[in-house]
Amino acid sequence: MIPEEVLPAERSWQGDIQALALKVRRSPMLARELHLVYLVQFVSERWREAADLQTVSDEAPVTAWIIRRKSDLVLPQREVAGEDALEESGADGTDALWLAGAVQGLQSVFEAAQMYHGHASHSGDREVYHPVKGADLLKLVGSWPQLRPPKPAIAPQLVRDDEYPLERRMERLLSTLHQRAGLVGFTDVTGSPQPGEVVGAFLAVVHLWHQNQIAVHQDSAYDEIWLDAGGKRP
Amino acid sequence: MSGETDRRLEALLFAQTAPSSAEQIALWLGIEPDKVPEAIAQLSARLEQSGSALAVHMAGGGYLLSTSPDLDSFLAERLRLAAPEPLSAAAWEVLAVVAYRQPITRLEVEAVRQVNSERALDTLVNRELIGQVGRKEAPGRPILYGTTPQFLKEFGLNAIEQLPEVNFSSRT
Amino acid sequence: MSGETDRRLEALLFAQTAPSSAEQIALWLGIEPDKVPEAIAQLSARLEQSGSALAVHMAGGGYLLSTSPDLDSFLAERLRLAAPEPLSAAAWEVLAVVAYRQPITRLEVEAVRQVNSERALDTLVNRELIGQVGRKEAPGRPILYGTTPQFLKEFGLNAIEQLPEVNFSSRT
Repeated sequence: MIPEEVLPAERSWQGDIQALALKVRRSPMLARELHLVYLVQFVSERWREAADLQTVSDEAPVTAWIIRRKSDLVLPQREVAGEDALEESGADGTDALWLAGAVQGLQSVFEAAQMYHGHASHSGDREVYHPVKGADLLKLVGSWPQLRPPKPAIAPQLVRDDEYPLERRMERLLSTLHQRAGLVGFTDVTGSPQPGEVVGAFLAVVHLWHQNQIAVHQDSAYDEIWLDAGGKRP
Repeated sequence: MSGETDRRLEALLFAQTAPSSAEQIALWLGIEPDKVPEAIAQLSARLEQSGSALAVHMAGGGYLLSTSPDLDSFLAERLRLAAPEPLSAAAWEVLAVVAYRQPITRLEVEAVRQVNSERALDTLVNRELIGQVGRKEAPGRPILYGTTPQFLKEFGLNAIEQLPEVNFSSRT
Repeated sequence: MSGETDRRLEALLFAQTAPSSAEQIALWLGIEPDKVPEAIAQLSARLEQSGSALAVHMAGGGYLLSTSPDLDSFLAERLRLAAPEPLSAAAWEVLAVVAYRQPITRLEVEAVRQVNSERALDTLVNRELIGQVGRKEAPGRPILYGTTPQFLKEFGLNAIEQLPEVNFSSRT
């Protein structure tokens, strides 16, 4: 479970990433207070422990989104790298001049607005339901998106059953590891270098690791992945 | 005590969410802690004389700016009244799609609208007009959205089947 | 306008952390919406005359009780108020183009700036200062960007028309 300091202001979160994301959406400033280390730890543990990977499959991207929100709020907005100049398109100096004036105008408005400090609520805002202005069935029907360009049809593809299902890959991999004592490199067990084979072998490794049947080591990114079934032999 | 200290004290208390101790106030204003009660008294007197709705209260060993007690019942009654708020054009579109095609995932809404609809969906969830009604048995188990009882009430319907029939496919 | 309405208005605004619309205030006070500006003016006058640290500020199409702008530097220093993270020069430029030329596509923004602006647009969407407002009826149906209600709120504007006119010659 997550230590309480993750969410000093939001104790009601209780380890539900989706609920946390919704809160961050409602009040983006909440992202500032989050302790990302615990958040990432939490998600990794969830992924490791969940019986059904599908139930937690969307938590990692949602967490990544929350992290992005926080970094947008707390990291200084440095000059954007990769702002490549576009090819010359015959712009004159007018645009640059106008742009400088527009930025100046906008910044002066912003500075003036920042001089007002609002009242911090004592009791926490109670959620009050606001009715919809102009709620009307005709309006609803008329709101159906009018512009629907034809979507490019996706050509039908023949998908064949996998002749070598994951369960069998896992069995084969485990018995290979048991035959060879100690660490075995991932590249030794992949068989053919076909992408499909590598992906299949990798998925088998992930599932075996998930089931605590093997241990996995890697010294640094892109290094050989070492597999170890030691201590788990039947 | 100058009028400026008085205004500063009011602004400081206004910006706080919890009672502020005399020590804290003294530090902010650059005065001795034993002068704080005097500053508070002066602020209280000015608020009362000017017919302000606000007053300084002692709470939890500190000072708190809050509304006068005589306004409590008025506020409790009136703050519950919520004015209708408009929906954006995008939110209306998404609401129409969800109402007629529910249960529906975000990607399916976006397939109809051809534009990112995340924020509009969030708005509608926050406005309690749509809600999560389940998860689709598809990769990633995406959230399924549907309309809420509040939606029916808002549009004067008893059941979702009462939505007017419309043949949307003929409108492209 | 009675003194009691005036006090009630102050108390109602005090209880809010976000701007309140004229419609909402009218509903709370039980008056016509077109009488709201008058009530606000009366409250503002009373606050000013009594030497209050507070003032009514218009932002995002509504009214907000806040501290007077002249106390800004004092409060910022004493309370160490966290200022919003500043935007990069690139983001300011893109925001200016979108604010003044909305609705606008990425390519149109880039035509003004003469540099790739995708990342800056992304940042501004994440900060909720701009958002997708539709699609342009042009090949590829590119996304149209515009400013958000959050933008109006942060910039203390009631409508986008209140942006100052751009003065070309002042910077030459």
